[in-house]
Amino acid sequence: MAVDSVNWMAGGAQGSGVDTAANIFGRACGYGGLYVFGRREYHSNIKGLHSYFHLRISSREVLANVNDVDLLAAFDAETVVRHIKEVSPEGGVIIGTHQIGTKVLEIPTLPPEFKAEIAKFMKENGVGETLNDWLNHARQRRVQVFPVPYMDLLAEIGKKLGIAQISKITRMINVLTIGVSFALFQYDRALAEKAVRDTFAEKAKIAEMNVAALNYAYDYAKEHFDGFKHRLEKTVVNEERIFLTGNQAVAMGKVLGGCRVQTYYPITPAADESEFLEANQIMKTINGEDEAIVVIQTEDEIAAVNAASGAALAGARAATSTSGPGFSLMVEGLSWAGNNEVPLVITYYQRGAPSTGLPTRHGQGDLRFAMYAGHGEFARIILASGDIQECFYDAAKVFNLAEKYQMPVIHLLDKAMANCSQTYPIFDYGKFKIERGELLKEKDLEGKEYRRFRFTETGISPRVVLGTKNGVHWYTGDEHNEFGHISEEPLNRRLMVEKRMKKLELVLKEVPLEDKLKFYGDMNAENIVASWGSPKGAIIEAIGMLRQEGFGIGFIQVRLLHPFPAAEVKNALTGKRRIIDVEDNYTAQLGGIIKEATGIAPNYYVLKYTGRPVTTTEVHKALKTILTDKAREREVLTFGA
Amino acid sequence: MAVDSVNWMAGGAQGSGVDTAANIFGRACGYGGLYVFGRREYHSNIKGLHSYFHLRISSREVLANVNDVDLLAAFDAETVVRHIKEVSPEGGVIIGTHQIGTKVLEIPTLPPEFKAEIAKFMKENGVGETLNDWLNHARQRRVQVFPVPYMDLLAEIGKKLGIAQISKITRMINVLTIGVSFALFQYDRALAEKAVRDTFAEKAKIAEMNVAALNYAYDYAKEHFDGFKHRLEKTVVNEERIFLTGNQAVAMGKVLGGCRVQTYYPITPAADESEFLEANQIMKTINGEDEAIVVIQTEDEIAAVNAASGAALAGARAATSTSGPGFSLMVEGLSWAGNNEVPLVITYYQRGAPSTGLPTRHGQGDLRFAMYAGHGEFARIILASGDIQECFYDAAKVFNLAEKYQMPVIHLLDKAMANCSQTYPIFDYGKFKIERGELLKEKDLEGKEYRRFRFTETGISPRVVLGTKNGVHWYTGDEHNEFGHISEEPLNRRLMVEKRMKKLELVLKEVPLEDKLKFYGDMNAENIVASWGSPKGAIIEAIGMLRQEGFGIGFIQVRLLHPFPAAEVKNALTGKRRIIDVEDNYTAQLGGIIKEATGIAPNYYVLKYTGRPVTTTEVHKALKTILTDKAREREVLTFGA
Amino acid sequence: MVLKPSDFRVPEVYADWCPGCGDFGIMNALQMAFAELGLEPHQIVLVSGIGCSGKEAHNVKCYGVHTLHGRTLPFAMGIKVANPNLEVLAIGGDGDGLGIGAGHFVNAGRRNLDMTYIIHNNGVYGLTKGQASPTLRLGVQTKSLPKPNINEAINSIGLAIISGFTFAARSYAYDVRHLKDTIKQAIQHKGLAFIDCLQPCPTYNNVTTKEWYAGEDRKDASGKPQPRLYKLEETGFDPVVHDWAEDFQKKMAALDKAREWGDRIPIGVFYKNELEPTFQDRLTSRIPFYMQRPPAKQKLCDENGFSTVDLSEFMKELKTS
Amino acid sequence: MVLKPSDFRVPEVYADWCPGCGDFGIMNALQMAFAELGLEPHQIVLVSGIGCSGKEAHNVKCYGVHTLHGRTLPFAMGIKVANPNLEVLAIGGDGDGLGIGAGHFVNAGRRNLDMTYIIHNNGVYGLTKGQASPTLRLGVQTKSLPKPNINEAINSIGLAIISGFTFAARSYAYDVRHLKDTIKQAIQHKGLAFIDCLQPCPTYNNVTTKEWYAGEDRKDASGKPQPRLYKLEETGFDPVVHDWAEDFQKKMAALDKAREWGDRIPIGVFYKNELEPTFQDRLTSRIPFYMQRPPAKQKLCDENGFSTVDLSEFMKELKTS
Ligand SMILES: Cc1ncc(C[n+]2csc(CCOP(=O)(O)OP(=O)(O)O)c2C)c(N)n1
Ligand SMILES: Cc1ncc(C[n+]2csc(CCOP(=O)(O)OP(=O)(O)O)c2C)c(N)n1
Ligand code: SF4
Ligand code: SF4
Ligand SMILES: [Mg+2]
Ligand SMILES: [Mg+2]
Repeated sequence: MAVDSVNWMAGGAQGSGVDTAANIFGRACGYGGLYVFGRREYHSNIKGLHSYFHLRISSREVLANVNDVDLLAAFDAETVVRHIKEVSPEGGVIIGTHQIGTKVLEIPTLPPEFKAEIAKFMKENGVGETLNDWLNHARQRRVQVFPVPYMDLLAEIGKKLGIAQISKITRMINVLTIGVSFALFQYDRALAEKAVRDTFAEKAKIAEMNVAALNYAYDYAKEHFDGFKHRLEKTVVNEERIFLTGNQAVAMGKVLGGCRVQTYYPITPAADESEFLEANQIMKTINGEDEAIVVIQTEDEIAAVNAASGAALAGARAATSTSGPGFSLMVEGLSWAGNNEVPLVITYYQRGAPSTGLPTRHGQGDLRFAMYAGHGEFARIILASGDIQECFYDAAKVFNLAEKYQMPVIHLLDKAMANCSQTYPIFDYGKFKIERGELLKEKDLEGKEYRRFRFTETGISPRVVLGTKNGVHWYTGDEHNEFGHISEEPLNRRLMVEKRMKKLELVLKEVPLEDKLKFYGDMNAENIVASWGSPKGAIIEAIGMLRQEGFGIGFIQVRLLHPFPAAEVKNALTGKRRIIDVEDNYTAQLGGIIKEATGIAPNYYVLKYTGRPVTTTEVHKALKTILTDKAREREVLTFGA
Repeated sequence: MAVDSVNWMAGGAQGSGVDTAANIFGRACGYGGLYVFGRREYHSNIKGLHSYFHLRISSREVLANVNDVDLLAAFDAETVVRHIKEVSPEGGVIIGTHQIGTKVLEIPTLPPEFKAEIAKFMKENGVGETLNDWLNHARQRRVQVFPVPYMDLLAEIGKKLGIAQISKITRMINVLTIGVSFALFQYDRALAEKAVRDTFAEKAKIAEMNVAALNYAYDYAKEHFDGFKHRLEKTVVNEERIFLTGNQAVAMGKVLGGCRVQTYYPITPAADESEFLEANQIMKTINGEDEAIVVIQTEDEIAAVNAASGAALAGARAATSTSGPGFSLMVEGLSWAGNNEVPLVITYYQRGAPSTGLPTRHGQGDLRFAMYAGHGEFARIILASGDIQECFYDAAKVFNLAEKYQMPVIHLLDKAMANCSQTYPIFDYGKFKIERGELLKEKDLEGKEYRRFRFTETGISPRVVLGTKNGVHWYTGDEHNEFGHISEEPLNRRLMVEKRMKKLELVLKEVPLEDKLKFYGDMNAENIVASWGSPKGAIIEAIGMLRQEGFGIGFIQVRLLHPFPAAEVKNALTGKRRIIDVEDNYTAQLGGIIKEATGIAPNYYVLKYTGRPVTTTEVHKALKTILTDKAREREVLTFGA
Repeated sequence: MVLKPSDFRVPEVYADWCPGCGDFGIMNALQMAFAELGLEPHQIVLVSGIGCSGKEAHNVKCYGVHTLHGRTLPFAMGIKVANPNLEVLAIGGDGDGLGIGAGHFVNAGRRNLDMTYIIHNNGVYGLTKGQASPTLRLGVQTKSLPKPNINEAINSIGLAIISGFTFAARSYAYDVRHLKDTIKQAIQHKGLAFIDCLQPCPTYNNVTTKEWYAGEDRKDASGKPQPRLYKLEETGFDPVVHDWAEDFQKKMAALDKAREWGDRIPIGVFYKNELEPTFQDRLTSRIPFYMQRPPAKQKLCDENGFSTVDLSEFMKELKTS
Repeated sequence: MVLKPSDFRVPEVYADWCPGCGDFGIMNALQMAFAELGLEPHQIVLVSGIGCSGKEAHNVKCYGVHTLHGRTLPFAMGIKVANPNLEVLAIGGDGDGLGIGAGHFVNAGRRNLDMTYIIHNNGVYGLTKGQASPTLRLGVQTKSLPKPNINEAINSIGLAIISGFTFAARSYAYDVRHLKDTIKQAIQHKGLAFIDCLQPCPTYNNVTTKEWYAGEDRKDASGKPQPRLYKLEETGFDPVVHDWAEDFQKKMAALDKAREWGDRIPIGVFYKNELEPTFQDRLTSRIPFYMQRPPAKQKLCDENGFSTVDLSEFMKELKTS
């Protein structure tokens, strides 16, 4: 069921403080007992191009973004041009007075294809060339405009603080915006103050300057603006909550799961995870001992994946983390790891592709690549998380899977999860168990002949890590015999192929249902949605709304994508009237897999490939169109700037 | 329909002249108007490990190997141990007398897992430890043994030729074997002589020595051996024929197709093709002009694929050629080429995998990897040849496809085709047309604004090669606008994805049926085989045999594997009682694709993954078991040493 | 037609580097160099890698091929071999060229293709937010690093010379004139030319900044900054190998100069050798008509589209009857 | 327990190199070196690449990791970092290490991990049937090449030194004793050690053959061959950097020696520097207990399998209430 919420968006050039603003805003809401869902969008650029942060805030849990913006804090004219159409009637726009005269077609950062779009819009809607014309057009939809004379405000604040040079404090514009925003929302300013202080915790002077600015702006807004309808109200909570991104969740999950070597080569949106780990390299155990994770920035992803395999063979839980371009370079190493049954973990954040694609944008176009990456046939596991909490637990679980089944595991994520942030009750991870699978130690081996790839019933051969006494053995990328030596014998070959592949059957048998599939909504209804990965939140909310509207609909989230839980999925889909596949890609990859694995084809597809994640609003709309039989087979979603 | 044939096999250590022997033997047969099919098997080793060549000879066209060996020319004891069971009753074994006392379990090149196999065999069958015991066991099956005192013969030949040191002429043992073989087959010795002379055409003295040895052995055999039942008889032919490998066919096809830059990094079984091209770099046109292909050995496959893309952008038809490990390194470049609509050709020879796998052995395990290789979704074409003649024409055609549809084309082959050789009537390539697609020149561009990625009805934007006046444009791996500049605009993104992907629909519309599918046998029968690649020959022969035996059965060979001709395949499969998928892999990859694309699932699978190609004999047997309803759903083939 | 630097601008593209980024200087120098050499846009191909530096290709009006991370040299090789009449320049970041691309760097030296390679040496991975690049020195901690750098730096000039580049120079993004002249020399050099271009990254590299290069942290008595950079050409340094006999000594002199860092950093040409045959020379010795009819310029078919190639020589080899 | 070289044999594996291949010598030298150093099989990890040379790993009784073409160094790095107490040696072909693996070679130098890297320098790609490898000189035509080699050779010693290897030596596969001693020195060296091992390939390289190294083509008046190889250690050459101040000069001396080829070819240690901190040293400065509790030796969980890690510090950062 979708949730009442308030939506605040900050937008501006990269480097102009949008992220910090969103961070402070989100914290302040959190301190007031509110749930927040944040979506961050930015160009593949360091400074100057447009970026924005959309925060959805509610007293109840929020799982995804919606289309509406209730209050748009525009740091520049471009933000207005790109987002004004999202602002809801009765919503508001905060904009600097000095920007109102901007001629929109002269904004230098707009590319020709976007200028053509807006020129068309202006022509069709009779909107003039200045930002003011745009704002007036919005006013016709009852959007309120709150012009703020930032420069004047800064001058006054500077005076108060004894700073003459305004350029030194222009970066505080973002805090002014927050002040204005909270004033409009009539939110408790003490919470905002606390958020500012905590954000600048390590720089007391800057914190105080910003608090002063915040209050100045708050007062200014109270004084000058009224009539804004939206409110943010704090509530009292008596549970601990955290607000975190997918990147952070994965990093912590890895630590929990025992990952002690992480290799990486910088790439968006994976690198933040490795940097978080490196910055927090040393950790404590519950017994107060020190442990540490070694994070190695390698020369490329080829080195990253193979070094991780090496570390795994030596007995460390090891992982590497990347996105599409990096994963492409890893596939030869993946194939080696598959052949050698290495417990290797690859964290794979999908982003807009092909090739460099949309490096900082979202996509789910790499599922089938992950399934088949690497020449030849070998066993691998692909586990896809669907939300930030799953990111955390799955990031730990994948090491158990890798070691128990002795095969590479791809933890498949996406940019939306990596960079979105969400409020959760604090994770209760105390029950997490480390399962290292069949692992022999020196004393188990004494006086025995050890064969690394011994043929067994299940296909799993007890493992020994490099350096263990009495356990000398070999690895090779060539087909090998039980000792690990090269073998081209046809019989050995057949048995080795079968040994490796049949472990997949064991995985299917042993992995618990909730790690294969999750069910939401009404599983007895005649309509069912199938999806995977980050669309999950929007789908859960959308079917909640639909059910409130009287439609019967369920949702299966596929988590284990390989080996594919065909029986369970078939069971869930059998007899349904409408099977609706929702994915952020063009070719409906999960849909194809379902068709192949179960013989049942989805009859509707809701797809998006603009580089932006789906929202609750648009999923709800598309599903409703389908449920009312007004849809085409393929519904393509396009929302989002 | 299968063909009467005579089967000769030569086996021995790598480097001991097996290949040369087979070459001479094959030529001699060819000169006698006979058709030959040759299969070469060898270890990933330069000298010392076992290799063999199986030649199947007939007065009618032969398309594949069979299980039988009628005459085994064993250069060493290991050859007997590995192949004796293949020798047909009434067949023969030629072996050096000095090898007969060999203790088979002491042959140093046998790995423990193979020793275990033969020890079991010896125990179960009461066979003793020497080669002689093995030969006697074979004699019980009416196999004739022809022991040849090679050393004595060499000594006598040496005396005749005035060569004292026998070690200088031991490498002529292979020619002696041929002499003995042809004598046993009662074949025209003049043709054998000619084959020896032509083989050593550039070394007259060596040629004469070998002719002398050949005749000496021929005479020796006539004198000492009789009772051998198999005969080879020459016939008169009045057409030109060629005998060639897949590697050679592909190289020539590339030249025909206008390939003028070939990049490669050495890898089995692809490198022979590039070396053939480099050795024959300069060629003539029919107008007597010189042309040349530049072959670049790069530092790795990453450089190979990207240099080929670069050359293609500059206007040369360009290709690279590799097998699994190399292709794995190319996938990032493939994704770039897909995003930039580069007419890049990749010749992909599959071999035993995963990883280094069985570098010199066969496999068809890379189809789905080729389909999905590279992150993201982009258009590519995969064309799979099924025999050596198709290798030739397809190697030329793929350049037309690449340039017309402006997308990478993977020409998917396998080790069996690369290294097998077959007799064909000379290729009649005069009708081959070069189709460069929409290609603009300087004068087409004058005074116009050029956009490399202009949106068009079909998705194809007229192309301009680098360096053309008036046509300056850009490429980027990022998502781009029509000019080729980076664009993150959501609308542009959606249109570009659609532009690239919809070209696949055009491919499906325009590619002629025979490049999508070929039909053999009785397409109205209730039974149908589906396959792709090198199993083709064995399947055609096997269904020929079955139809003679009264079974109704047809065969579709899928050639265009991506985009998949779902409609045509569905049409062919609809209403069939038994749909039998035949592939040289474990996971029945084509079978899965068919299921996904058509909704029709094969009900039987005939699979092989020992690293050896299927034979007519075993395919026939498996199909017959299926047609008589005695088969399991998966029939796994295992023939071949 | 004489072109001006401004004719090489791309007005429809917003150059989205950070204010003060050295990449602007490199862009200007390229445009100036092309104009002064009298090149036309369609004669030039700028092959760039991935990184802030990779965007150069979109900001200069000539054929631009913005490739993959680390792969400029292979793409450039393919283009140049297919059409040796094009002026090909590869440009990319220090991470691009010396981290992920180091294997191509070393092996490019073995070929000596007649083209130019420019590295934007900013000590960081700019576009991924400031991780250490291979030119950052051990122990240095730029502002976005959680810990001081754990790897030694690559000596790029030394690596170029050892790898077989026949021209190795260094220049500075903020000395546009010097850089422009260096680029011109590199383009005119017969063989593979390397330019290590020092490029301040004001956003992430707070160590080797513009101010640092300018020596603003070490002013003389009169308060004048003591610039760290000096020009080799002004010291009488002669980088040219006139004779193979002096090659080693010239290389050693260059390596000696290449290790200068800190208070005095040389820019200019370190090494130049035109005696080594280029890859084009070598190809011509195999294919005499290579330069006249390179791969991109062959006809392939007659006016009806029929392939004109004659395979009878190949077929002869394979005939059995 | 004192082990003999024969304790490092692997009798169940047939060493399938061609008769007379230098790889046998390298195998023997490794076995001897391990025995003389008193190492036990389980303490050693031999990480090999793909090629004839790659098979070394199967022919020595110790942990053997036969990896991918060109990737020995990354695998070795992962192993060594996870468990620095293992004796890790990477070994591979010249194509493996200097062609496809050149990027790792250069970047390994930046880390100076305490391990050993041995290249089998045979001038060819042996296992793929004799194509030119990166150490084959320009214009040389070994027997399986259709045309003389079109690329210049890589100077592997020079490349190692420029890249930051702190030990660079050359030895010869047929001088097993010298090679064994060189391997011992490399293993004992504190830092990343490189050995360029000249390795005749009698099958494909008919140019730099055993006979050629032995100088059989140039006999003196008495008919005695004049060997081409000579030992640096016998010339009084001192490769050791005792003080950073002499580092450059020692490097230059090594580079000078490294260009000797043809009639006189030096073997022995060219350069050795133990002043540079190893990667392990550097990790220890970040993680004080790194050597005692490296990644492979941490406990992760209690006896019931529950993860013992405490995430409360991380959680604190993220708390909103
Ligand atoms: C294969 C691959 N790995 C990683 C990346 C991510 N990536 C984008 S830019 C960049 C670093 C750029 O650094 P540098 O080459 O120094 O260029 P700069 O931005 O400093 O100019 C990286 C690693 C990528 N695009 N492709
Ligand atoms: C990625 C990849 N490309 C190509 C190959 C094929 N290959 C196998 S061995 C080899 C060359 C080996 O040459 P070198 O490294 O010099 O070793 P040598 O055989 O001479 O000892 C190559 C290219 C491979 N295994 N993997
Ligand atoms: S991050 Fe550095 S290199 Fe990149 S644009 Fe900004 S200043 Fe330039
Ligand atoms: S080909 Fe050369 S390197 Fe390989 S085993 Fe034979 S002799 Fe040794
Ligand atoms: Mg950089
Ligand atoms: Mg080699």
